[in-house]
Amino acid sequence: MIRESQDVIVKTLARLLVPFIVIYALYVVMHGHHSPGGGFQGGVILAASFVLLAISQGLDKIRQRLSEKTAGILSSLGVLIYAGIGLLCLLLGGKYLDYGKLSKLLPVEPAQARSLGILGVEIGVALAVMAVMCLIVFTIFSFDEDSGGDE
Amino acid sequence: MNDFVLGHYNYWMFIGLMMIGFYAMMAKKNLIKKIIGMNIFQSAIILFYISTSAKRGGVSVPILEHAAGGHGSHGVDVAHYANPLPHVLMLTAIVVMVATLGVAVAVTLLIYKRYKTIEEDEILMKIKEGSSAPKELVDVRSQKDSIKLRTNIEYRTRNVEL
Amino acid sequence: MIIPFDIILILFIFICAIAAITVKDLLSAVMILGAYSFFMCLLWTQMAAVDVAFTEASVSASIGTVLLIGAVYKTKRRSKD
Amino acid sequence: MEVTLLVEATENAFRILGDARKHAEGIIDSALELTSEETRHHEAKRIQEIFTGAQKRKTAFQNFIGTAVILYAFWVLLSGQFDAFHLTLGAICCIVVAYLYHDLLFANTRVGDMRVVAWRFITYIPWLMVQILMSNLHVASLVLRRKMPINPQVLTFKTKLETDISCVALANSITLTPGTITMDIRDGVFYVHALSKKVADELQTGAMEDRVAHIFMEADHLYVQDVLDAANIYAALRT
Amino acid sequence: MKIFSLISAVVVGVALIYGTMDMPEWGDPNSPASTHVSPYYLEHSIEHAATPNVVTTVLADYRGYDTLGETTVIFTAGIAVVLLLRKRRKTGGEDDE
Repeated sequence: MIRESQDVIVKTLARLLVPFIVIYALYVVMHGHHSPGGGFQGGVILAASFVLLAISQGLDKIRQRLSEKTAGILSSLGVLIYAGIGLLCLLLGGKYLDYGKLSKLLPVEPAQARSLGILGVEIGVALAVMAVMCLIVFTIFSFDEDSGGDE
Repeated sequence: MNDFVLGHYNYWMFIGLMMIGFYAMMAKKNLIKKIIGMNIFQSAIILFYISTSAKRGGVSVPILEHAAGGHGSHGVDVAHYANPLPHVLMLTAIVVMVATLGVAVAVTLLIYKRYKTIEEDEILMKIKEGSSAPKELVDVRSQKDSIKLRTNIEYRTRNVEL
Repeated sequence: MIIPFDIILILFIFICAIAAITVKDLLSAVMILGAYSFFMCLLWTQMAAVDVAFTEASVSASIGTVLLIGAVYKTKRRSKD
Repeated sequence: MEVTLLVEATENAFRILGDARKHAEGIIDSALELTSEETRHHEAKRIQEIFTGAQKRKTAFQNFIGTAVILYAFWVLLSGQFDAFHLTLGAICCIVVAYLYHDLLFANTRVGDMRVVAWRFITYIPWLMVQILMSNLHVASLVLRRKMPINPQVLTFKTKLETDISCVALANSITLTPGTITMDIRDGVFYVHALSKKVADELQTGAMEDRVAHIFMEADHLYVQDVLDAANIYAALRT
Repeated sequence: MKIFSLISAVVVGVALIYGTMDMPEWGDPNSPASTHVSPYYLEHSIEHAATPNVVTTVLADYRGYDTLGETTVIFTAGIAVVLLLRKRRKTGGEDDE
């Protein structure tokens, strides 16, 4: 169980830094085409922002932002986005995960459609990784209190 | 000979790190030390794969220049970029590494909760004694047979803990 | 590529790996493992694998360290060997 | 410098005092017309609200807009690609993040002073640089001497700063300056480790603290408190 | 026990060193790993997917199945950790305590 930090410096600087960390993580996810990065890295940086908030504000406050139930839903939603894009390509007449066929839906040529498909897949991966990493960290850090509390 | 040693130095590195990790996984009694050894082992394997992708002589990262310049597949000089395939394989391997690390830590926490120690020899001793198990959990029939007792306790433990 | 830099990095990597498995304080061992991950990440940048280096820096050195710190925090800090 | 600051602050104070007096008179006059105790109590509350208006927190929507704008600037700085697709992506991301985290960036700030704070902070940085340079030279001269005449000590002082952010700015300024390190802040008391007598004395003069207070308008805040007290006394005298 | 571990680690290391005798040298541009499929990826990445970062293209497009399975592995790991560590609150009841 992580309690709220008593140190005013840690609290204030975490409060100021977290929105920028989140924006940086989203930048990493969205610009995976042009620079190093992608779903895995961005998702893990997002999870790290939640860990920083948990260190500074305590785990209970973080549960109001991202409860474990929401994290579970988000992780399965991420995998579902990935598989769903693949299935969409299947329905549009291509092979599974053949994003070129998305150009029937979107007003772009097939190469651009593949690029957009990659972006959607990366977002799904980022959601899944973020939720799973948060879930693992929160579960491990609240282990004793969770299971030993009412015995 | 000198050429051989210098030309293969990535393999020596990977073998050395792998031996360190392997030794830690086998010889160290502490479970967290074992997890650390596993981590080093995995990084060594990843290092091996990445080093096969490197090319001599000023290669660039596998991000193509003149990105927006249309369909210029002819302008790409393959020898000028590092091999992207091992990068992809190892990128996924790193994330799987952390996932396995999470599961390993979870199992370690369960073991600690059950036996109050993370030293392997003490755990084995406690399993042999059967002393740490609460009385009602130990099946009376298999008191004498320690192997049976052990499986039984583990089975019971799973029942209780999970 | 740059041989002296490579040699220094390899030296640090080996020192960190050996220290991580010999130190008896588990928290120190975990932190040394984080340092090991960062040196590894530098080495991979040296080998033009920026994506892998970025992944290692964000995944293994941050979340892995957090997970291991959680394990040490929930169990014992001292190790017998 | 100090004198001009003082004059400026005093002028501000007098202006605020005048405004406050006008408000107070109007409200109290209207309150006197309504004789019931209930309404008088209500009017007293309104006086309080007017005087504390300068310290009123920003609303959630203002926070949201401010956070989104700052984050979007950060996004453009990172991205460096100015086609419509990436800019739209950035806008969507910034709006989502600002919606989720609008309570983090602007906690404990007062209405309408962000620009002033930013400007004063920018002008504070060169001064801090000069301080850092000076104490760098001092510490270097200390440790390069053969006898190393250092005199480590821990000094504690109570700060007059009130908000978290100004405490953090002061603590980090102290830590950035070589020779002094903030070890802890507990209930407004700073525990600072100083390397020698000279840096400790410099810190004790409180110049840095005054400047940080000036940045975050803590001094103005004190004047508002004074005006509030004066108005209370005035109201008490009138009734 | 420690001696045994050390010996086996060294034996494995020697076996690996014997195995690396035939491996290509470090940074050989004509090694088998660099000549088989990766030139295709490098040459056609922009043409097929309009993405300069070849690693992203291979990760999410050419080898999308791989990444899908890998995301599933992470998801499974998360579920495994939660199932291992979280206590059941509603079901079970008495015989759990």
